Amino acid sequence: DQIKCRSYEKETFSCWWTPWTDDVLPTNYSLFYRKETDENAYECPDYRTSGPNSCFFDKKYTSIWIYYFIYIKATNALGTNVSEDYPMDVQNIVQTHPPINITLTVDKDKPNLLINWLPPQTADVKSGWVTLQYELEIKSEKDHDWDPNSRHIRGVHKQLFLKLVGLMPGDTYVVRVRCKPDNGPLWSEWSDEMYITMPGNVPTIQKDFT
Amino acid sequence: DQIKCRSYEKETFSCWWTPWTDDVLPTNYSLFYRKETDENAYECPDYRTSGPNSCFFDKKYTSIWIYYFIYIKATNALGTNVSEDYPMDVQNIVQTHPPINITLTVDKDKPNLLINWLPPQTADVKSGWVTLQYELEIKSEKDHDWDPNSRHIRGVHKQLFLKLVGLMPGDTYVVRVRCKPDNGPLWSEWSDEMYITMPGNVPTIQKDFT
Amino acid sequence: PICARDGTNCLMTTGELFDRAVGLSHYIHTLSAEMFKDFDEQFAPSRRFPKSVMRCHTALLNTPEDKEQAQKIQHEHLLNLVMRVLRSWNDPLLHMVSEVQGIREAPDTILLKAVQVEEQTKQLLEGMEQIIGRIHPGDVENELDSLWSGPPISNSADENSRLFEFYNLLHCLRRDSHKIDNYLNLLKCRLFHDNNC
Repeated sequence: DQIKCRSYEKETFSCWWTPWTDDVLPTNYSLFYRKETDENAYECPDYRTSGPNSCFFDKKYTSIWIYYFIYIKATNALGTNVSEDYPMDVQNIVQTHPPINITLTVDKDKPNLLINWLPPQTADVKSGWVTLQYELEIKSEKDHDWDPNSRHIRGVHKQLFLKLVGLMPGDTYVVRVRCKPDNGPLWSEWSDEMYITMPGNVPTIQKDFT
Repeated sequence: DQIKCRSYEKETFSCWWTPWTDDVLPTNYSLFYRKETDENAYECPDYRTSGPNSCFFDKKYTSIWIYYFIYIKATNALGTNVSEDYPMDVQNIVQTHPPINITLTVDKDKPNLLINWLPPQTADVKSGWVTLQYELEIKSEKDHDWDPNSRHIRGVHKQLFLKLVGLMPGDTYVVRVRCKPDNGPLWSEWSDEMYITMPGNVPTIQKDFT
Repeated sequence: PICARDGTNCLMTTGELFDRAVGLSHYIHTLSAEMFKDFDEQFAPSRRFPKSVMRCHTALLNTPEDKEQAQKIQHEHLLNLVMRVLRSWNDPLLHMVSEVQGIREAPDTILLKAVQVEEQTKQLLEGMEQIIGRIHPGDVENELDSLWSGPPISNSADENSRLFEFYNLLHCLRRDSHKIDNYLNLLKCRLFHDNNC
């Protein structure tokens, strides 16, 4: 996994490489790519935008549904070393930013929680170019680990919400959300964690269930 | 409601009819259907698979793109009687089998109950052809009726669970779950009822919540 | 009154037809991506299929390769492109269903999904013909695209070549089903949600 590529919105993409570990001599790295539809190899168009050891392909250089064969050249006093081809299709590297504007609202007289969020701004959801699916996790603040069992997936499109029920009055809960393209494999990172303390210290639940 | 149709998985469907009440003479029933895009009428392809007074439409005869107009012909010595058209859209008659594998687990030192279940096997939920929404009901065994207020709706997809808090130690509870397509109106039947007795006899709830 | 081709007298609205087409194209892509993943995990590590020589029979179709191209293209052309890609998969899917039964270690899930994709692609074609019939009554090009010239290698070819040929077909199906899903989502938002999905 010497080369890793990512597209945040299926319109541009970046690739990063990890320098060879045994760099005794000062070594210069350069990235080259070949496209499935073209015999020629080209050098990275932009080594700066995505930070060190990276290459940024803006819209002009980005084609979806075409294989890119990416490789790295490492050159130093001893000569040049070329990495293996890394075949990549932008379709499979779309990993968006996390959802934003997570808001938590307590259902006034019930131990229920309504959670709202919005898609990441960088992904063009409005035109339908990207359609997202969401996943939400919740845990009690006292618990150390997130409970994978608590994971809830909501459908796609538009601004979304989820209603969680049966939470413990007086307890503080932590919620986070992530998303992934409806037709792609990669989940975003989790959103910021949002905290909320459920109102009420005396358990009135008992009354609700009898 | 002389004709009722149902699809368990949005890939095939069946229709059932109720014979006319005043059948004095031996009467023979047959089902015909028209597709809204075709002026011809066709007879039921399979009168057997779905039992008496029924018609089964397998994949070849099932289309999600059109409305069907279904009607029944009742023929006896006096002549033939034709029912009204029953307009039907496959997506609106999807009513899956209930959820399966309902399991109840007590939170060891708390009066809380963790309920897990799985989607019905007949609907292709894993690949997203049918996306389901769930609803759960609980009541104390002592109570005769289910408390509609106790109805909890959970999110969609995958195996899901609900954590209920603040139940009465020593009490026996009954739980059942049902499901419905995300984009359809019809809930499944309720699942089997599962019973559980909460451990402990003295109500220690007060202590736990302070 | 009969529901006419252009949509008059129809209970099923064109927007509803489109929603179902998008749902179906998503389902077909999900199955295709799962098939590719199952096969890749089973065979790729030991076989190292050369991705640089993989070719798709639909490469000849001039399909948009990015958002701007897709948004510039008129919807009737994009709809017709979707139809051509879909039609071009009639024979390859039949071949895929029969071929997978001859691949010894192929996971069972692949045959089940291949059959499902073959059936659902026909369903999608049926729906798309209705949609195009309504949006551009005169426009339904009916000729079958003979882009696919049949399995490139004979049945007697060695196992590795036949596995690579199947791998290539799965790769192309994953790619083309993703394209169709993408184009239909774009069209849905453009035609029925005023580009504000």
